[in-house]
Parts: sequence; C-alpha cells; structure tokens
Amino acid sequence: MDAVVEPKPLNRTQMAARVAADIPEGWIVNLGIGIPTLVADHVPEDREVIFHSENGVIGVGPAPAEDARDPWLINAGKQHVTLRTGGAYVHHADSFALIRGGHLDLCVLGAFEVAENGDIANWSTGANEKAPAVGGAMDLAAGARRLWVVMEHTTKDGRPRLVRRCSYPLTALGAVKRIYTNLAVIDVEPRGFVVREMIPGLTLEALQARSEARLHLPA
Amino acid sequence: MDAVVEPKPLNRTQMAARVAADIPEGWIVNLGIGIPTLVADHVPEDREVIFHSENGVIGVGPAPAEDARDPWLINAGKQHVTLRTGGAYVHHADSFALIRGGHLDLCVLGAFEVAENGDIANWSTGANEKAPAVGGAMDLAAGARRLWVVMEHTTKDGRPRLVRRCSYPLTALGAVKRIYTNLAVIDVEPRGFVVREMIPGLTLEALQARSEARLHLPA
Amino acid sequence: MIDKFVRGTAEALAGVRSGATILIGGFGQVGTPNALIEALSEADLRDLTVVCNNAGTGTHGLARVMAEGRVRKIICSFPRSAGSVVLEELYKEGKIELEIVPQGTMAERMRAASAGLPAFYTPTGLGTALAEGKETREFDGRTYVLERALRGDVALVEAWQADRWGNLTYRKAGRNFNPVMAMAAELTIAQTQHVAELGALDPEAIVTPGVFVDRVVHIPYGEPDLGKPLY
Amino acid sequence: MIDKFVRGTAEALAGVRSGATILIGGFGQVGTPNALIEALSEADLRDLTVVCNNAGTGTHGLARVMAEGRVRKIICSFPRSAGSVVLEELYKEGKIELEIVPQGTMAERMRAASAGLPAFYTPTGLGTALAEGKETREFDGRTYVLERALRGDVALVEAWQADRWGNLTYRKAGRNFNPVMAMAAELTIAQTQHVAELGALDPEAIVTPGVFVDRVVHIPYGEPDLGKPLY
Repeated sequence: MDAVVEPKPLNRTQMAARVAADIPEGWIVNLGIGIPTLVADHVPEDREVIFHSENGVIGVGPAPAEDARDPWLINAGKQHVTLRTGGAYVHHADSFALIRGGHLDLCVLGAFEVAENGDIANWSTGANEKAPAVGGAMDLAAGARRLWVVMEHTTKDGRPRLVRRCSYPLTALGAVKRIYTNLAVIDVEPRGFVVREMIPGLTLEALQARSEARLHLPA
Repeated sequence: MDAVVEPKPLNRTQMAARVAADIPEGWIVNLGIGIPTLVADHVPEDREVIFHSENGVIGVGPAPAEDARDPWLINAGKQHVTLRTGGAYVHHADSFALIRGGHLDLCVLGAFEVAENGDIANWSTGANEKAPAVGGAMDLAAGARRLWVVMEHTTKDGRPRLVRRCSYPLTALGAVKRIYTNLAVIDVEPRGFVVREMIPGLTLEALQARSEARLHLPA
Repeated sequence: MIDKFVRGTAEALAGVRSGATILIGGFGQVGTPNALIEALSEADLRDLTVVCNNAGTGTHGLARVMAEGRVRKIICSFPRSAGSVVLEELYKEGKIELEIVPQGTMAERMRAASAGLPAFYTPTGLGTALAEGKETREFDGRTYVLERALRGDVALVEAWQADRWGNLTYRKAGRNFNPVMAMAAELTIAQTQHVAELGALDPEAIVTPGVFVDRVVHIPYGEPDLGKPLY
Repeated sequence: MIDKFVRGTAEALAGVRSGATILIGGFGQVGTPNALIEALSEADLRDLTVVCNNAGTGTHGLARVMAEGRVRKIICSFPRSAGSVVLEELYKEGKIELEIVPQGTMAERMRAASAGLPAFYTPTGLGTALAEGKETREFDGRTYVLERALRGDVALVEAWQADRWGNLTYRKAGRNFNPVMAMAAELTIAQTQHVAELGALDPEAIVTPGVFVDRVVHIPYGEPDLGKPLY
C-alpha cells in the first residue's frame, strides 16, 4: 500500500530546470525576467542552445565572476552576462527583426495570467499609480515561434492564474503554447488547457481547484 | 564688333565636369550609369565628396589600374572600382535606406525626358520587345534629396527631351531639381524650366527651339 | 576636408531648438551618450520630445533633463525602474506626457524613418491597450497594427570609435538603439570614447557609416556606470 | 554540438521542393552563390519562383536554371543585360513570368519579411507603371505605395567566411542582397569561401548571425567571374 504523500510544489529553481529539460540543442531562445532567466543555468553546457537578449546580444553566456564583469555587456534585464563563443552583436532593429520575423524558436516569459485561448497578461497590473512599462514583452509574445510561460500556478493569495479570460491588460492574443507552473505542465490547445504533467501526488481535481479555466486530459 | 561664333555644345566629358563643379565637399552623391558616372572623375581629390553605389559601397573611389582590380569590388554599373579611405560596406536594405531615407544629398541620373513639372522618364522606352529593367532608378529618383539630370538637350534625331509631359514611362513624379544638358543648365521650379546658364553664343530663342516646354528666365 | 569633430558638447548641440524631437541611444546605461545628455540638461531648451528606451534614473542624465523641465513628452518602452523617481513624479503630477511603445515597435518606427518609409504593419501589440485607437488590417489571415515612422530632429548616440567622416563602431551591448537612431534623425551627434584615424576602421566592420553622422565629440569618459539593474 | 556544415551542394539543397520561392543573393556576379545555383539547375525541381536582382547571363548559373525549365516566375529589378538571352527568349515566348520590382523595394520587401512585417508604405514607384494597381495612401501630405513583404522558402547566399553556427561575413561588394535574403527565408543555405573556427570571427564584425542560417557548404571557388558589365 502506497503512503499518501503531500504533493510538494516545485520551487523556482526546479521550475526553471523543468523548462530547461524541454529545450533541445540548436534552438534560439529568449528568456524573460525572473524565473525564465534561471532557465539558462539548467541547460547543460554541452547542449548548444543560443540565448538571445533584446538588446542585441546573440549567444548570451552565463553570468561572469564578479571580478570579470564587462560593464559593456549586459542582458535585457540589465544583468552582467558573458558572450558565448560563437555569439554576435546586432542593433535593436535587427534584434527585434529576429524576434518578430519568426527566427526565435522559443520565448519563455513570466505572466500574471494566461487564458485558455492562449492570451497572456504580463506587463501591467492595470493600476494607474505608476508609469506603465512594457519593454519587449509584446514583441516577444507576438513574435516568437513558441511562447512558453513559467509562473506560480496561483497568486500569493491563492487566486488562479490559469483563467478563462485575462483580467489584467493583455500582452498578446492567443500566443501561449505551454505553461510550466510549480504544480504542472499545461499545453494550450484549441480546446483549451491540456494537462501534460503534474507533480507527484497531485490529483487533477486538486489542480482544477487551483485553476479557473477547465483543465483537460490529453486526448 | 564681336565675331559671331557658332555655339559649341559640350561633349560628354564637359557635361560631366560642369555637373562636378556644382558638387560641394561633404555631399553624399549617387551617380547613375553613363555620363553621370563620369562626374566623379571631375571632382578634385582634395574635395571630399562621398560617392555611394546602390550595391552597398559607400565611398566609391576611382577605377583601379587594370592589374590592381579587385573582383569583389564593383559599382552598381558592374564596373571595377576602388574604395576610398574612410569608405564602408552595407547591405542592400541599408543601402536603399540611405537612398530613400533622405541621406543622399544628390543623385545624378541620365534621362530620356524630363517634364516641366519635374517628372522624369529614364528606365523604359515603353517598347515591349524586351524584358523591362528598372534597377535602382525609381528608388533613387524618389529618394534623393536632390535629383539632377544630365543628358543631351535633344535626341539624336533632334526631338526635344525637355517636354511638357513625358511620353515615355515615368520613373518618378516631380523629382528633378536641375538639368545639365550639352547646351544649358536648367532648374525645375514651380513655374517650370528656368534657364540658369547657356553655352557661349547660344540664344534663349535657339535653346527654346530645341525644347518642347516653355523656358523661363530667372526672376 | 570633411571633419565632423567638434570641440565640446556645447558646440555639438549648437542649433538644437526647443520643441525638437530628440532620439537618445543606450539601453540600461550601456551605450548611453551621457555627456551629450548632461549638456542637453544645461542647454536653454523647452518642450522637447525625447525618445529613449528608459526614462532616466536618479537625478542625473535624462532624469536631470526632465527635472530641469525641458521635456514635454517621453516616448519609451520601459520608463519604470527602481530609481526612476523624476519621471514618476512628473507623470503623477501630469507634467509630462508619456507614450509607451513596445520596444521592438519603437526600434522599427525609427528604422522606418531612417529608410524613408512612413508607415508599416506589425503584429506587435494587437488587441492590447497599446494599440488602442490604432488602425488594424488583415494580411493573409492574420491581423496587424499600422504603426507610423518616428523621425528625430536630433539623435544623440554613443560610439566606441569614430573617425573624422563620422564612421562609428560600438562596443558589445553598447550598440543597441544607437545605429538605428543615428540613421533616423536630421542631425545626428555622436559622442565617442575613441578617435580613429580615417582608414583605421575596417570598412567591413563599420556599423554606422559616416554618411549618417553630422557631428562627433570625443568624450573618453570610461566605463558605463551600471548602478542597480534598471529594467 | 551545432554544426550547420553539410558535405556538398546536393545535401545543401535537400528538401527543397518544386513550387518553392528561392531568394538568390549576389549583384553582378559578386556575392553570387554559384555552386548552389548550379546544383539548383541539376535538381529535379519545377515551378520555382526566383527572386534575384539580375536574371542570369550566358548559359550558366541562373540562366541555366531557367533554360532547364525549372522557373515559373522571376522577381527581379534588372533582368536585361548584354548576355541575358535565356530570359529574353523565355519572356518573349511567354514561358516565364516576370515581375519587375524597383531594386530598393525588392530589398525592403525581403527586409520586411525578415522582420515579420507583412506590408509597408514607400514613396518609390508612385505614379509609375510598376505601381499600377497598387494601393496608395497619403501620409503627411505625400502619397505612398503599399508594398507587401516578400518571403522566401529558401535563400541561397554566398559568404566569405562561415563557422559551424552559421555566422557569416561577406567580402566587399559581395555583401549586397545576401544578409537581407539570409534573414528572409524559411531555409537559408550559405555557400562559403572560407571556414572559420567557432569564435574566430569577431562578434562585432559578424554580418549575418548564425541564427539566420540553416546550412553551410564550403565552396572555395575563387574569385567571381565578372565577365562583361551586366547592368
């Protein structure tokens, strides 16, 4: 008889590692701020994945040692990075041509909400007290061949982020292809959210209870 | 009493030299095929004019000695050229961004006809027996800050090239600012053709007789 | 002899007028023409429209230009950051106009201007608040947003090397918006770390040909001050 | 390990299908991927649409591809030249479709495709036969022509150096359409004169980053054969 184990949600590192496991060699990948940025640390060095940063860095490498920082080399999150052997620099118009022109195999972003039709909201809470800021989020979401989202399954106060329709201002329409949460991996298909994978011990019912939109099982 | 001299039309070299005299240092200039190409030879070396060629050569220098040709370095007329110290290479989209974006101070083209409203016809005779070919003529005519035309004042059989309306297929509308012919220098102004200069011995009446559109004198 | 070098930032900015649209290069303090921006904050100018990816931090640079009351409108993609207090204050008080543009659309609008194209269609922003009121149109079954070219009266850029013709190279991520802006303004002014003899820059590796540059000022100011992450 | 090198031109063209749109780089024999074009003429393909500035001369290269009956349509700016007999014959006999595009519009249509922009407005061609039937529109008092993006299924380009990631440099006027086309196709195939170790190319001087290139074949064929002036 199996012991009943309390399902243990993934932490940020584990979520990043889970995403990394699905990225094959040779892909051109842009990673957003936050958990997405951690994904690069979990791609083994001998698996050549080319990371792109909006500010024109193609072939972003790992963070440098503190005493080896090059002040001229940062990523879109303004963090010090390195350039991998084989990397190159382009200007902003070419960098976004890369994004918009279908040259990006994958973009991984964080999000406030993803709707079952693939809509994503990740740039604004809609609150007006501060100047809004979008950066490259809309270009990435509309332009990448595949958009994956990595986020906690619910907000800190337990509200679901997998929703029927986004309540926050939209970043792009129908763009998300897959979601990695601390609880599950969910594809976004024409019929809606399809659960591909759950953490051990979690039931579909328990996952559904933490999601607003209906969850499907693979056909 | 002055001797009556028969007016002596400029030859191709003299026409090119006349155009060159009006090009100040620092201008970015594109020269079309034919007489326009000869213009560069008449700009003194110490007057730094930057010649641009559609195929992405910025800072075209004089033709090389026959034994010093670089097969990788040609101009838009497919002639061997050199690169002047300070020159640079760009790709075709940037090369035409330069043309269209208002970065070209001057383009000098040949033409079949120029109309008094500045229309130019220089790419097609309208005859259909051969595949038509336009090259960069339309981009240059529409894009350059100034378009000057250099051409014989009349066709070989004496038909005027300064016309009321072009009869050949158009290259661009209202684009020509000045015309250098073997007989005169003519500005294109809102009121039409304005004669700035004539070869010695030529009368306005004689020039008018060789032109279809009305010629004006400067105000 | 073409010589685009001027002797200082004041001479570099000569003739810039109130009401002008100023494109300012740089991304997160890297490739930012700091000396030209400081000079801008000291010039007697008003009602500027500034196009810049970020909107300044602390009380120096672009933040100072705004604090001096010289800016009527900011066009940018990411104004908000840890130290963007000046912008936040002015915005809250309604003293500055803010046009938020997706970063790629911002780059492309300037690229269109540089190429003489008045408008283009893009997928970015469709169905979002940033495309509200904008024309849309379907091509081959997908809907796109019409965006207009964004041309500057002036561009301020930061180069790594420059020669007297105004040929420019950049350093690593310092390239960013600089080559795009250099091509998209009536008057392009470059601040350069290093001066190169004419002919010393590899013609294959010049990123911004001098034909796009009007003035160059030599400011060997050293490394960019990254401060805190700003994004 | 990413290694985009293939062993020969046949392997380079594997999977190219009849009916495909093929972008071919080069301008006046310089920067022309001759070996790939020869392979194209020998491949069992039909109904190709070829986009290339010129339309071949003599009986080799693109002229041979056309002579073999593989091309349904040519999109180019300057098909006519001293030796363009194959094209002239096919055109006269109505056996090939010819779309003449102003050279800059041709470059820009591919650049738009490379950047994911479906259409743009341009001043070029307004009021001419080449804009007949095209939509026009006024912006700020000037009228422009609407032009559509031109995307290739395949691009054939010629590089000077390439590494295993597909990073490319070009040589002098050999650059021309190549970087634009490399970015504008689903499948980009480069023929390179020289092979560089990964990391040997200066990251500041790479013109086409490898992310835009799918396959590379090493063809140290020597200098371009200019022949007669072709324009």
